[in-house]
Amino acid sequence: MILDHYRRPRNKGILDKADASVEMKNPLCGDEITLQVSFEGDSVCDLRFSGRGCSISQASASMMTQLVKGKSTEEIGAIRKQFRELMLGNTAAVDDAHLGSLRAFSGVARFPARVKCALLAWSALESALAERTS
Amino acid sequence: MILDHYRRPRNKGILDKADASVEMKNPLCGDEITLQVSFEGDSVCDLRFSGRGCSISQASASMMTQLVKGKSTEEIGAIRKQFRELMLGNTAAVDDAHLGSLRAFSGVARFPARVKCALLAWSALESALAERTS
Amino acid sequence: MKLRRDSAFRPDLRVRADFPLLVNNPDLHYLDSAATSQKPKVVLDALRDFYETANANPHRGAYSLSVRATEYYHLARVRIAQFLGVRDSDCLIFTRGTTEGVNLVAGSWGEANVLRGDEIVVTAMDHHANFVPWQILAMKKGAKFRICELTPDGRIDLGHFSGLLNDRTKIVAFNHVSNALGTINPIAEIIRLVREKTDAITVCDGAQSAPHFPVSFDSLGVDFYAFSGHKMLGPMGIGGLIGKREMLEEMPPYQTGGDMIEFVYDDRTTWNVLPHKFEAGTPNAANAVGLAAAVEYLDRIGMDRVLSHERALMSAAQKRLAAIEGLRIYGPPASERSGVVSFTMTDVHPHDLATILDGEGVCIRAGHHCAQPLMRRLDVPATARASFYVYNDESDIDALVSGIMKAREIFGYVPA
Amino acid sequence: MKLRRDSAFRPDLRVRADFPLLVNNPDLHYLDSAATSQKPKVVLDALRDFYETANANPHRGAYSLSVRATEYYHLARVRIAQFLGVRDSDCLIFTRGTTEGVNLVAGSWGEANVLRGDEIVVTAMDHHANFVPWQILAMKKGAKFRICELTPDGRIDLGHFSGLLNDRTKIVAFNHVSNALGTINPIAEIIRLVREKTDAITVCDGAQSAPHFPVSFDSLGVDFYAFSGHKMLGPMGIGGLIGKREMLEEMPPYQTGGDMIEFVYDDRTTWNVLPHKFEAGTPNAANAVGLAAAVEYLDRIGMDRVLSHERALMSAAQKRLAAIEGLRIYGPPASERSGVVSFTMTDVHPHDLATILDGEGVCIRAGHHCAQPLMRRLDVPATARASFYVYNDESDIDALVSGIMKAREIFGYVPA
Ligand SMILES: Cc1ncc(COP(=O)(O)O)c(C=O)c1O
Ligand SMILES: Cc1ncc(COP(=O)(O)O)c(C=O)c1O
Repeated sequence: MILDHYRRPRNKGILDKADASVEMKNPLCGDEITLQVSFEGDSVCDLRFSGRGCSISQASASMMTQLVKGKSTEEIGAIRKQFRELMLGNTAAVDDAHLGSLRAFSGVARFPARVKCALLAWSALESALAERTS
Repeated sequence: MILDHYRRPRNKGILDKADASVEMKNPLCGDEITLQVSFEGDSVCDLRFSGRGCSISQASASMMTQLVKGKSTEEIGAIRKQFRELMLGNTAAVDDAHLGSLRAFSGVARFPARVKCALLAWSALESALAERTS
Repeated sequence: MKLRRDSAFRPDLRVRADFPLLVNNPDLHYLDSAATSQKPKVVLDALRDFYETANANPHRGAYSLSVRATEYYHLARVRIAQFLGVRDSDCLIFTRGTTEGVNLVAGSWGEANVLRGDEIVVTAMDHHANFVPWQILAMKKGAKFRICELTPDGRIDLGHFSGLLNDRTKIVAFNHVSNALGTINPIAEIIRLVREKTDAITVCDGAQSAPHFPVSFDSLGVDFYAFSGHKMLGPMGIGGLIGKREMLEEMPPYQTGGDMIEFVYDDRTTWNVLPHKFEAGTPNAANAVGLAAAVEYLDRIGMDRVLSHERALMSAAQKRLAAIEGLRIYGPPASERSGVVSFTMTDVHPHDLATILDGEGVCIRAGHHCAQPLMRRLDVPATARASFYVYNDESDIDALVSGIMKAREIFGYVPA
Repeated sequence: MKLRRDSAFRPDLRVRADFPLLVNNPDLHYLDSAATSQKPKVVLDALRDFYETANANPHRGAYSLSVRATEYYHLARVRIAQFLGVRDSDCLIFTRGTTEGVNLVAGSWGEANVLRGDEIVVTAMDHHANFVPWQILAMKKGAKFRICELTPDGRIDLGHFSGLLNDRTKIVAFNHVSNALGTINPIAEIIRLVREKTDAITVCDGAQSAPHFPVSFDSLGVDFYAFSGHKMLGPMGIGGLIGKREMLEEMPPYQTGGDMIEFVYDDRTTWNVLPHKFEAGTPNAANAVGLAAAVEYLDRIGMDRVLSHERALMSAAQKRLAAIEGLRIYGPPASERSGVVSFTMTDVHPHDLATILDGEGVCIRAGHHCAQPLMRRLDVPATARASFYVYNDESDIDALVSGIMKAREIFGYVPA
């Protein structure tokens, strides 16, 4: 599942017109991501990512873009929180259906150095949302 | 022997007319000694010490004053060197008759912290001799 | 810290068997724990276990062994923070010991914030570790270095202290417990005065408090607290500096290098988050794990019991020592001291006393106890010091007293 | 250092049985010794022995136990100095590791001597530990921070280096061996250029040389040499800085506190002699003793044999790795590298590779190796790195290669 998204990333590219654009880097491994988001009301209407990095960071970004498209900031916040729990090793989160394909990352929790890769796209999204409200 | 010199120090006091006067302190334990020396030609003609400290430093000063009085700087240098050897644990030095009563200090070598006490007076004498030649 | 005067305390701990060095030397009376403590077997086992099952460079690897090392190191931090009442464990920076902790604050906060004309206050009872770095900082910055004097019985003179504080005071440094006298300082009162009269930061040297009674950094009220692992049953070369988060975050780094950086460019560098920002280079993870085992051990005993055990020993020792003619004890009454007793004897120099006691298997310390400014004020070149910890019992006091009597005999004490 | 290209070298050491962690994990292929080494049993025993038979605060006691601690600590210094070719062992200062050693020189010599307009030279291959402290010092002092570029195959570009040197150059810092590329730098040539064109001091980061081949400080010609014990079979939290006596004597102290002072007055302090002047606070005597046991162990093997063993492994690894399609090795030819090989693979990110290898029991490092400026020049975000030491053998290379093939399969490498 992770490999599939790594090999054929969804929503990779750039938006013509973005409401927020965030660049983020993981100092540990040099993974980079640029995330562009456009909003409609309170919801994320479209988003794209670009960048380079390991399978975890790229697949996580790819799945995230699929999962959050069309969702409200509140819904996104809830998913992000759950995903973070999953990454911190909270096994209960594995059963949360809202996480969808993200559950494939549960094995990453064992590797703290890789957790940051998995969360990179989400940190970028958080910044993008914050950029918008401010 | 050490205790005897500690209780009844020889040559303790001050000289009326000294050619060299040196004050020295052991930072580790606060032992202090002031040594006054008068010379005659190349030899130490008289010397006195004052100060306070443990039995080792005071007895060492007392014995030193007895031993070096009337000796040439060269002779003194040789004794000092031997005494230092003794303090560094060189057991051969114990048999050196030139050290006289100083051999009583051989047990001190076991205690590096106390070695400095035993050598304090000798360091002061070294300074006094240096003061003179310079 | 209020200490009960309850004479019903008994030195009831019997843990000597946990300490290999003491077991190997059954006739040894180790009364120098204020210098460094002995180590229980559990600490030595924890060290060895780390090296045999988890040794790797923490933070740097993407393989399981390194993950394990990182986790051990992290959990050690959390455990020690808990022991010292620090909820936010990222505010505990591992250092080599108290000395490095104080130097870190002086080199980072002090370098960045102290200006010409500012004032730095220390006390006359402070250990060189919490005295010299401030003196040097003051000289470098053209700040005033002010020393709070003590009462005749070796307590901080709060009147004088209060008088030293003003709106130019930038740093106030003091030990929690004096290693030379055993005085336990009234931290709450000190903090109240500092807050009332200054905007200064407070730096507490906890080298002698963390090992001996319950300490909660979060309720202590100081801005920084430094401690040494080797004095609290832990290995050498590990200790900590605890700071308030807002302080640590605004401070520049101290040492720089690997692990403490975020991005290194040719022309600038950005810093990692707490606690890493202050931990440059490969951390001493093994010894952190060893120290965690030490606090675990102390917690299992209970710090209240550690305290009452030492107080019981102290009051017994005080009685026996005070009864020796020609023996003078320094510092406040035993009931207000930590497990340290500093004394001199007529006609027997402290160094001679220590040497004779050593012949009897009794280890005490003789010297200036890294507190030369205090010694000068007491007007003695040195004192003898006995200090107690969990593994001591009445037999150590017996040996101490009979050794002192022997020394007195050798040096032919003649009543004045 | 000239290294023979002799292909007859064989990895003939068989010492894995001496390393408890490796014995406990028979299927583990530890290829991250450049980050930290595993520890032989003799080192763990020496640590434990210190705590069980000699533990006391060195320098401070007048009793036998403390004398023993002081002696152990002193002998450790002498032993390690001998190992590194330092005749004057007082010029070996114990530090936490390389990072602290470099920070010490920057904080003491640098603070005291670098002025606005001066220049500091480092190389683009330096570890953050020997890069950031100089960058920060330069920024603080208004000095110019100059970075020597590398040749395409990862060596110091001596032409560029020479061009950077002039009479304003105050400090030249460089690693002996690059931890990221394995490059062994031509120290004699570097020193010659520095002496010819500047009065600068030279600071050599020996973190990756001390563990891997014979080093003699006295004949190296550098002014300072820093190293880490944990990378050379010793415990964590101990290492050293060696300096020329005349330098160390004129330098102000770095950290201040107990043990490093001579007299402390209210208004000034005088310093102890070397090496104590630079060792503030209770020393990490136990770990110094552990490191002495490590160098003893290395000497018993013989550093020449350590070198030839690693070279043999390296040449075997080089051959096997170079044969893998899509795998790119960085740095100079294997015959001119220390036991480190850094590489990337088409289509497999280094982190993914490390994770897959971990599943096969192979520990390699993936990342920037604390050398971000170098990574930027190589134009990669990260590399994978395998590094060898005495306990490695051909089976580790087999496991590395087959793990790489597996990763390639998983990530579906398609020849371009
Ligand atoms: C070349 C080099 N320099 C410096 C260091 C830093 O050493 P330490 O982390 O032990 O201080 C390392 C290792 O991390 C290194 O490989
Ligand atoms: C009160 C006090 N402060 C500071 C120190 C210094 O601690 P360390 O030598 O572990 O850095 C000590 C002990 O030596 C101490 O007793």
